[in-house]
Amino acid sequence: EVGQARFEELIAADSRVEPRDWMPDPYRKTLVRQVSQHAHSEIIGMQPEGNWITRAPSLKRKAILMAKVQDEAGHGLYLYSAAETLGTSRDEMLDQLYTGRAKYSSIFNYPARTWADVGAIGWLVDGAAITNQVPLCRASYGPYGRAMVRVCKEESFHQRQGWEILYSLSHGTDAQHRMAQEAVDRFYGPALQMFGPPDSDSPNSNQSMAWNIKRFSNDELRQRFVDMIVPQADALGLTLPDPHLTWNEERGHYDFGDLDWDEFFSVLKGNGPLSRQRLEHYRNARDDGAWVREAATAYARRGQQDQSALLGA
Amino acid sequence: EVGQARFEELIAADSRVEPRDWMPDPYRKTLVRQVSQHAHSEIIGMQPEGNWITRAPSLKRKAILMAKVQDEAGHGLYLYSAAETLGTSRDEMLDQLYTGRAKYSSIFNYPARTWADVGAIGWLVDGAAITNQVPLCRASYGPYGRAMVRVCKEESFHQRQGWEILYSLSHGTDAQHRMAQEAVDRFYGPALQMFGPPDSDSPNSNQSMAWNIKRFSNDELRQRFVDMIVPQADALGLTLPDPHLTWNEERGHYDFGDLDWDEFFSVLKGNGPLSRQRLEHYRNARDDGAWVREAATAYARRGQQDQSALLGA
Amino acid sequence: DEATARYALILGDDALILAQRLSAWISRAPELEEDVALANIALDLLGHARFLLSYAGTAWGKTEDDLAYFRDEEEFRSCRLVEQENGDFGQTIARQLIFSAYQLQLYRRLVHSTDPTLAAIADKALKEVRYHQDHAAQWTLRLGLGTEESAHRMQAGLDSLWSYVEELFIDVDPLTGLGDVAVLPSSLREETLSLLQEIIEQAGLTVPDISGAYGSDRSGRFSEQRGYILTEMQVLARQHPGATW
Amino acid sequence: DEATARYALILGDDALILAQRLSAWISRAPELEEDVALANIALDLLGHARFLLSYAGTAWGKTEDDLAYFRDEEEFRSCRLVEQENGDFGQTIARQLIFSAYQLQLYRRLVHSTDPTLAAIADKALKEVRYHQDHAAQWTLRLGLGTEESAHRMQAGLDSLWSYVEELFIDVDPLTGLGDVAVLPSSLREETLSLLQEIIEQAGLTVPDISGAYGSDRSGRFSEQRGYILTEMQVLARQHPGATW
Repeated sequence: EVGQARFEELIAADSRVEPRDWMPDPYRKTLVRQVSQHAHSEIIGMQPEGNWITRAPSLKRKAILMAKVQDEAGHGLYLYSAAETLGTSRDEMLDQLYTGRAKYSSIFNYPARTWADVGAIGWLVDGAAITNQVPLCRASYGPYGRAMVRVCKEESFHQRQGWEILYSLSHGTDAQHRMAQEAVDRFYGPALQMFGPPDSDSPNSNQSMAWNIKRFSNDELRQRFVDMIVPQADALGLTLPDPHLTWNEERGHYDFGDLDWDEFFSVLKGNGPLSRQRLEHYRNARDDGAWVREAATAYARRGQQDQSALLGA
Repeated sequence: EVGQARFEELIAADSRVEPRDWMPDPYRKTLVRQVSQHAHSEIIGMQPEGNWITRAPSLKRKAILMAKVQDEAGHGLYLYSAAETLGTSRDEMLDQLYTGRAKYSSIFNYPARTWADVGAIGWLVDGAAITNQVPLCRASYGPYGRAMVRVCKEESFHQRQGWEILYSLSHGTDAQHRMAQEAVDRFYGPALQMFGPPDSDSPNSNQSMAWNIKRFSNDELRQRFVDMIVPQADALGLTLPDPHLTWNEERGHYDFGDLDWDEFFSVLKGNGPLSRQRLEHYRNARDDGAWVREAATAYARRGQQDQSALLGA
Repeated sequence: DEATARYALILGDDALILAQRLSAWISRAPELEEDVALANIALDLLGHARFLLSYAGTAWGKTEDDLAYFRDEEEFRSCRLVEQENGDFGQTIARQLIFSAYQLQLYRRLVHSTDPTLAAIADKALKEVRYHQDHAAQWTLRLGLGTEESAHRMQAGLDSLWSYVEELFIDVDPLTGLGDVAVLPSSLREETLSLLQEIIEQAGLTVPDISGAYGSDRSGRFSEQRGYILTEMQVLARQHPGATW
Repeated sequence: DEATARYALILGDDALILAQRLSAWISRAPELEEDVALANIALDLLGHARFLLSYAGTAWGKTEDDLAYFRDEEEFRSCRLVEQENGDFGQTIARQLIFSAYQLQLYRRLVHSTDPTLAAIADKALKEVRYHQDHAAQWTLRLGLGTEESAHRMQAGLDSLWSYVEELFIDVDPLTGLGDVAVLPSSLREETLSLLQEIIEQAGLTVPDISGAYGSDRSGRFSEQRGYILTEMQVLARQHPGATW
């Protein structure tokens, strides 16, 4: 009762809830689900771009890309840590990913087929992610909000790099320009869908808003993103593949066309172009590494025994 | 006693010894060693050329190369069968290869680094093999001699194809010509060493000659090979990398320079450029396939049980 | 004509990419007999691909090698099933099982094509594909009924590839307008799936309940593997443009 | 001058190829911390390679990318050790152990090079290589003293690579004439091998008794892997000659 009151006070004051604080079970569950999904997305998200590290077309781009994918592993690490403060272990969360019980952002079930896709992922996918995440820096759960601050700082850097890749391509040879345009054509729709289904179709949002986890609705964030990328696309010299995209003077926003929600729900259900491949890649890595993790554990135990022996002596 | 006499009679008459015939133990052992080494060479010999199947520069060449490497597997199969008639199982021989107790031709421990190497292997390595093998078609042990007849027919085809690869390269672009010449430069010496050490240094040969297994000495065969390839190299428009190569009117043969026997013995001892890699490739394939072989065995046993059940009914 | 050529390209690309994948098994098979068998199948498929690409090329004045080595990734028309990695032997057999069942039904019908060249190619290919299908079915039985591990791996192979099955039966662009020149993929669906079901169940395995993966226009837009396959296949030919071999 | 450039190329190619190999681990490591660690090491090596190739390029008016993407196989100067496949984690750690021990001794001495650029590069690289060496040594201990399987795999990794150790210490062509600009590889042999021996024995493993593989002039004549590495690394850049990225 005291805990409940204190929790409600914190939320009402828009303060942070910390791991030691009492919190309602559904709040905890919602957070574990959201934070671990976010962590999983970082891990699976290493694959599409990782796919291009060995083939990056210049050493500078190779270094930048390698650092970016490494950052994603790092984000995964501190998001899992944040989720662990809620009482679920990293192994348990990884196991949910391994067995396909956990979700991650559907966008990573699309292939990075060309080098330009690396640019489009940086610009559009990381761009959408930031739009989503900046408000999360103020999420009511302290460890999550603080992790997001770190994540957002790096993501905006990544978005900039993606934009630069596309800029070089767009202003390069005809073949490069074409590659860039095709990548944008392919990623535009799925990137807009990263904010989730339309508000009319998104049942869990209200509770998350009430808890100060979510701050804006899916459609609000989507609009914000569209408003951001339209001038950026202009600056790139690339076209966004939506004939309905026009400035609406009255609303002070860009109008845009309907998205293919059938595709979205089909991919969400696990029928993305590479859904199985992404999970199998992860599973193979985890299986192949099992003996290494066992060895590390055995070695650590040995070290403890050696220490105990020393202390006992 | 009767067997011994009969065996000596057969040898004296230059007839065939067959599996049912009595034969002295050292004869049997020599043959098992020689035939299984030959079979192993076919198996390991699939690797250097196999390395180029996926990268062959035209579909026609790809098909020819694939067929050739397949032939090598086939040669392995019937050579192991010939050796099995001497009472050693294929599994036992493969196990000797797996554990590094068996030898195979050192030439396959050299890399096939360029496409031209595929040509040089065909022309020089298969050429040397044929020179070695044609007399073996008359080997006193029947199954071996008959296997060699089949092998030789296909090998001469392979040599021709290798020569054609080099011919196209030699008469192609400058880069292609250079590639061909470099391949010949690299394979000439090792190919001449395929006949084994100089006669003065080859202790086992005499007994094999007396048994009608071997018909010519290492140096005789080497000379025969050199005499064959000199005009072929001319026709290719390529140079053999030996400044001492000259026609000796008196001998009616080509003279040629000394070979690097230090290299030969070093490679023979297992220090070839790819000695470890070849064996590991084979071991990995065998390990990876263990579960398949077990399944096939279990399934076959099951089939037998089903049959017994039927017969019992 | 161009539409027929584009149809031949679809068939040829499938055969070429699968031949390329299978050829990587040579010297790595579980036993020597399988080195020979997989090489045989790869050679057959490569042979079909050469006929089909040569025929397609006549529409554009191109050779089989022009089409195989100098088309870019997005110009290929292979399905994703044949582009999938070899994986272990179970996965390769699963791919063979699915693809050869489809191809068997396809060529059985294509022998009646009103295009005499396609009919002749199908006729030649048919008895070879029959062998491929038999080879895959036999191994499916051996693995499915062999050991616990082999059954597990064979099932995993099927599960891993099943989301690429539906793509085989999509009536993509040039096909619908070709009439009796071509065989509509959708018309092969039922009999192919029932052949597969029969073998899979006979092997004590389960037909996966997995829907088709999104994206099925054979454009390569949805594949990450095609690029790697072509990079390796084309590297040498492209290093020496205009050369003959 | 040209000799110094050719020396820088040797050092740069080793770093570049190893970075390329290691980068393939990213998203495939045994645990997330290792994805980060291996990416870190790969990034360090790539950084060294970029300095070294840029410096080498000044002798010929070429950029780091000219040298990385537009040299052919036989123009690279990497040693075979770094070209070997990643294998399992044990083999990768074995390669890291050997190569970082060699590189540590190398850069420790190269900081005193009379060539100020090389000395500065070595100075920057040295503390990173110290970390690489420590990372490899720690894992060697963990694997060697972890489980029976891990000890077996770590030993197999060492055995598999040991025949490429001697090549590191051969005083190939440009080196012998460079005086105090370069560090003679042969002069690093003893201390590198004794450092390796110490760690390997501390990990309960055995220093392999395996001689050097024939061929050690860094020409690539004796490698089958270099071609595959470069094919993948260079494919995109070569598809768009003259493009900027």
